[in-house]
Amino acid sequence: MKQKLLNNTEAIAIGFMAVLALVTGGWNTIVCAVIAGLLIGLSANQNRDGIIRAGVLGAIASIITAIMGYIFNSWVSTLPGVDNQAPDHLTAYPLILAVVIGTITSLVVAWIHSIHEEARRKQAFLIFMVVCAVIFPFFDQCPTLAWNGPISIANPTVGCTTSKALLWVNAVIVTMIFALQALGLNIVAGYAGLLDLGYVAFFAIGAYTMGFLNSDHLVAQDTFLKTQFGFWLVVWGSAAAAAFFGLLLGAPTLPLRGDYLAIVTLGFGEIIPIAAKNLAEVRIFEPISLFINQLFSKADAQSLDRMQNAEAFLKNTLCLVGCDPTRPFDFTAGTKGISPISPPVFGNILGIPKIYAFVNGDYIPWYFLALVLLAGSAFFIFRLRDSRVGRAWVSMREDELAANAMGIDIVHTKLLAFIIGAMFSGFAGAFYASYVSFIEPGSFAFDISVTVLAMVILGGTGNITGVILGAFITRVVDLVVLERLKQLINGITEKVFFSGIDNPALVQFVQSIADATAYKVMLFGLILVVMMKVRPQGLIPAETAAQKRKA
Amino acid sequence: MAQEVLLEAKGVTKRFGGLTAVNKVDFVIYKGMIAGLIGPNGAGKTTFFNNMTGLYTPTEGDFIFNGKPITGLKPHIIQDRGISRTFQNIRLFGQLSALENVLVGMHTRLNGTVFEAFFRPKRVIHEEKRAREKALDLLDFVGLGRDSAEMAARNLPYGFQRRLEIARALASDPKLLLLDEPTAGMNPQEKKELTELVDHLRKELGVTVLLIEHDMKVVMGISDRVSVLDHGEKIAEGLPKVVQANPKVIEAYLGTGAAAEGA
Amino acid sequence: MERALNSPVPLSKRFWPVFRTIAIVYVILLLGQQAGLEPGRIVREMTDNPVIIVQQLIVGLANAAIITIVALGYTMVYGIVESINFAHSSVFMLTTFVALLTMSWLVNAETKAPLWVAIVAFIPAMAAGGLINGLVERYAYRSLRKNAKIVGLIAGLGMDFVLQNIGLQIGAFGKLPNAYPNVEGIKFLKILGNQNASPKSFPAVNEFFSGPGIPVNVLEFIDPHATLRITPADLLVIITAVVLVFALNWFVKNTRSGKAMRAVAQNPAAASMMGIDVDRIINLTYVIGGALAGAAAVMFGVYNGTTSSSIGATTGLNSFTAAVLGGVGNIQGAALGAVFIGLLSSLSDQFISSRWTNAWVFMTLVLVMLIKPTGILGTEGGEKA
Amino acid sequence: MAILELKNVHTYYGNIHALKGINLTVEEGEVVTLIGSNGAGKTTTLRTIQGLLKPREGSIKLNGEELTKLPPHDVVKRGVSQSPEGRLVFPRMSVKENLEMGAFQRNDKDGIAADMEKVFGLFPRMKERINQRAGTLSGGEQQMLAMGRALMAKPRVLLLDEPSMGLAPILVDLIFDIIRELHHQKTTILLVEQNARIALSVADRGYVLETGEIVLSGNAKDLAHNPEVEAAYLGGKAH
Repeated sequence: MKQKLLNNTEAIAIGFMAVLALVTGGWNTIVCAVIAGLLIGLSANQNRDGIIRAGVLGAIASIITAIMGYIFNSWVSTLPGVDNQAPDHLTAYPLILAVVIGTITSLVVAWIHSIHEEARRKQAFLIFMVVCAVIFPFFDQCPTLAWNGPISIANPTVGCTTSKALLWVNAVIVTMIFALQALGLNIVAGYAGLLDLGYVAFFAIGAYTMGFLNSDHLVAQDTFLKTQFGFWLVVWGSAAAAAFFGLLLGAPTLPLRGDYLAIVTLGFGEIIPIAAKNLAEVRIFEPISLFINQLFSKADAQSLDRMQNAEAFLKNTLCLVGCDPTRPFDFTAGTKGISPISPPVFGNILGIPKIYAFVNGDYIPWYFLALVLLAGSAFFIFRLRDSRVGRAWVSMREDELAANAMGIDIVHTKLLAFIIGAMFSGFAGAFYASYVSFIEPGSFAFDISVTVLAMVILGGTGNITGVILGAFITRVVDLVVLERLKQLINGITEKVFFSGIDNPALVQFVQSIADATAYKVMLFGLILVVMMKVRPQGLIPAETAAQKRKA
Repeated sequence: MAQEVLLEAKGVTKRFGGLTAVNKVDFVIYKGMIAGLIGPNGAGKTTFFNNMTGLYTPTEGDFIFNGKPITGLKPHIIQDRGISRTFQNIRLFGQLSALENVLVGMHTRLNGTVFEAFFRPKRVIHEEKRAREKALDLLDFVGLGRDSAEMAARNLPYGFQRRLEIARALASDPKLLLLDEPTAGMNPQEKKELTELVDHLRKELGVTVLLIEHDMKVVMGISDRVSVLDHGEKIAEGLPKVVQANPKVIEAYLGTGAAAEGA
Repeated sequence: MERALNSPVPLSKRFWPVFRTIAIVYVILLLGQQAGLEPGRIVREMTDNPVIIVQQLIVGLANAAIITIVALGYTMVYGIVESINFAHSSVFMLTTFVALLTMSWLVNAETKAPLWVAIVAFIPAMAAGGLINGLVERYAYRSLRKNAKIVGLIAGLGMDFVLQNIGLQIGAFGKLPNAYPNVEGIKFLKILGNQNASPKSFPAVNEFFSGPGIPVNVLEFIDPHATLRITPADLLVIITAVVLVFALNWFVKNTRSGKAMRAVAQNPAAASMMGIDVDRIINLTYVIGGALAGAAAVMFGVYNGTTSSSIGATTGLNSFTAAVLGGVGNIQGAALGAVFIGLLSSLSDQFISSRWTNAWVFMTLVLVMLIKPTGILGTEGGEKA
Repeated sequence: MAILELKNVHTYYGNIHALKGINLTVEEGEVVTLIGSNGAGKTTTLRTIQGLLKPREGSIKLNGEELTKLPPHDVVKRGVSQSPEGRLVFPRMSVKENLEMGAFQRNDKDGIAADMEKVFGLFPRMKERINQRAGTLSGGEQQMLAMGRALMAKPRVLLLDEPSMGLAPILVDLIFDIIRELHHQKTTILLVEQNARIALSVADRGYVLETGEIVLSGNAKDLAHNPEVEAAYLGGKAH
């Protein structure tokens, strides 16, 4: 039997990672080599030959990656405008390490993949992934320091400014927040088959609940609640608030046909940022007294200007919220946003002394917190899928009428999926707010819904591993590749084509046309279209029982 | 044998716009019997089924099941009450495994909630375990065998899919099982085996069966009583042999012209 | 009967719905005032200056005209393939740029344009809209039609993003330097400004016979000084909409292709058996929908004076709401729904709160779906075989 | 030469092998019937002939011209039209418009008008209801409309799928009288019918289909008296 030199997964893995190494270089080369090795190992045949082949291929892939890393180090990083990873970008250490670690990874993964007993194989994978996840942030430290010795591991933030170092850790934390959302959307869209296009709304609701209850914003308000409630309490409040809005939106619209739901959720996603923008000056009056006053008050509309007029009308009205006209209740802080939002604190509650407080900008603890949350959520959803409720969702997606005839209450089951999905998004939003410490209406635009949907679709609707993978690919492309590509293209154009041309307007034009980050939305759009045409089930489709048996 | 009424249809009528699909049908099923419902294509048999199982609400008339009216209830409530069905054109959950399909059929008989799904208390673990065992038994019973349990439903061969649908319908321990053309598209051998299964299922599980069928041989072979629908109206009812000889039935089925020619 | 009168239970049950309605209305009034829903103030403002109402009604009708034409694209496509064309709003947005560039090219990037320029702009805008929508249907949707509906919806969404992104990047052409490359023809691109996302100005269409507009003294009986001005833009927009609605209605009713479209909408399988090329007819529907979006784009540009890459979403939501409100698949319904939405928007802008207008439209959409999911003129879709 | 000829046609629905090598011919001016139980593949055969389903194997020839690769509208243009199972009239179009849709592929205005008169001759009731919406017609009238609509294409082969379905006996007789009349006018018809006896009574020849295969074929009269056919499809009526 003639074997193809490379199968598709391997070719894509090598190609993608090579590009990634070319645009990121430095110590990122190691990460690229590891991911390439991982994918090669996973696609290997499950026998001895397979392992050997994976080792060889892994070595080749790592070498290619390292060469690309070298090109980055020696040429790309010298282009104007490209972020250099570290002053010693020409060092050979990361490149050598990349080859070694990449090869080892592919060997190890291929070996694990070849374990025949399914339970043990899964276990081994799990252990491998946990080890990778735990080691990972320590490899992504400020490169020189990390290599120069254990100092950096003991004190990871020394000398690392946020803009240049920790490119990956920061990206991965954000990715995990998005993956959390994607897992929630997977329940709604993947399991229950409901197209929710305003998923960002619940994210925003969660984030604003966190911002409102766990920052000085509430303290500054004229209420009796002059306190911060703390991350660990509010995070549940965020989930509950999101779930409540999910119920409010889902209850009337879920009984309707599917594509109407898409539009209603789309509209909802547009409304929430409007509300966030406009709820900075909240004043609520008792409606009946307000009505009477405004209609029959003696205030003369002609003589006073509109503003004064309004105040005159309100004089005898029973006021409920934000009564001081100079200081109405500020709910969302409008366009200026809420900041700073407090990070989580261990202890410091019920008489327990403060044990540990997270610091914004100190990424490692955040990384592990996000990791635990994501793993816990994945575990939860995994169990959910494998339960009576999960079966009901999937059966409903497969054939609504038959599911109904089998005793499944369609509206109730849909609503449940919608609410739990919303909860996850709210949860993610709360974490996000606390992590970035600053929220404003602009952070919850429509493109977040799109990105999350692209994650679910790309990775594989209805499959937890797939969705997480989708989240990683999408976010890495978004946060790392496009940004670097932009720098790269600008650098090249500036150095190669415009060195002799003195026309800033033309340069600016070409740069804005060639700005890779400006094509993000188009890229995700294309991902959606192409996936629908080529592989509607996603990169890793939901495992059907039949495939389990084949493996 | 004291005959206890399980289901009664009283003057059930269903109109779609100007078209009367089912017209004042009275119908009785006694406990433990296999009732056959036959009639030419488009005679309103499936519409009658759909009215009974809550997919449609009858324009007029009532269904009384186990002494209680079920007219106009939602399908999942009717299923919960004890009427379970299969579909004319197989409607399995294609991506789910055969086992999971049966487990979905058991939905109303299980109690796991979202929280229990996460914390998995002992009660739920037991419940799931028993449910799985029962589902495997059912798969065995309808002749799928435990080997097919993990196969995705859409990858099963056609005949197995029909049987899986029956297993799924049986999962909720229904009092009344409605089979909508279970032998459609089968060859004579498969038809024979399925007929045996239906007979078997009545004897072993004590389920009452209402069978829509096209193939006269199948219906006549196992039914205790046969009702004939034509043009939305019930034109005959009784023992298979009697019905078969009914001139009205011959006319509806074979056409007057043919009857003249045959004479 | 007697028992029913004596027992208190039915009584409270009878009042429960009334009580519930009152409670809901109260809560809406309580929370709604933040979004400008203050009935007392609204009534007072209306009675204080009734001229404004009439002015806003004209604004509303003009908006309704634009919404109608966009909604027709949604409704026709939905009628025939029973699926929302998510990319429609972006096609509309892109064609506003086509209209803008055509007009500024014809008047050489000046700020004023005679009426004929706007009329001429219909041709390229409609052609572009038809072309884009037709291509999107052919290459993004067609092969997916046999899949589950959600597949097509997601592909549509994807196309929407692609087109939106193109719209955004069109703005970059405004940055083209004047002197280099030294081509006179690109001068008109300056109209796109030097910010990708910022609004771009249309030349104002203000030459109308001999002045900026016709003063109409329809309100003399209320206020002798009140004068309404009907501008060329008002007339252009409303007349175009009426003409297009009637033309489309005639087309669908009487032409061979129009009948084929209806046949496909009612039963694609049967239509195919009659020798109708279903794919071609569906493509034609998209092309017509796109051309209508192009027409609406000219109307939008002339009327509002600006466009940007983000106008698709709002107009799209308004138009879709109008289509649903009137009954999806129904041409007259779309017009009726659009009049409702247009008036609601303009009155909300004036009397409720312009910042919350979109939210009120959205509320309307949810309400319509709750009360009459089939829309005002909609027919039951359930009986379709 | 046979006007319609199917050779070894295999059709699949996804993975289901619905037609397993159908061989069938229809001669000019002949009425051929295809009988068989539900799900045997009768409708699938008609849909395959019309190009609505693509066979994976085999050839379908009309007057020697290959139809297999053609899309349905081209098949109609070549002269194959169908009155489908369940009638599928356009419910929100008038009777007249429905008939016009039948002639969609034709451009000869005079010919269309003449054919419409012909259809009205066959189905006088259609003329009475010319402006009525098809959805409001009774079942029998809809069947007539569906047949009339198919005839408007001026077909060289007319496919009739279950014309008796759901109709009262008196209407069934009426419909089959019209089929006889069409036969008399030398219309070539391929008739699919589950009411085997009446179908065999109007046909010249017949094929018996069972789970996607032709198990019997021959002269209609012979088939009607074939004991196997009697047992399986004629209600097993004891003589």
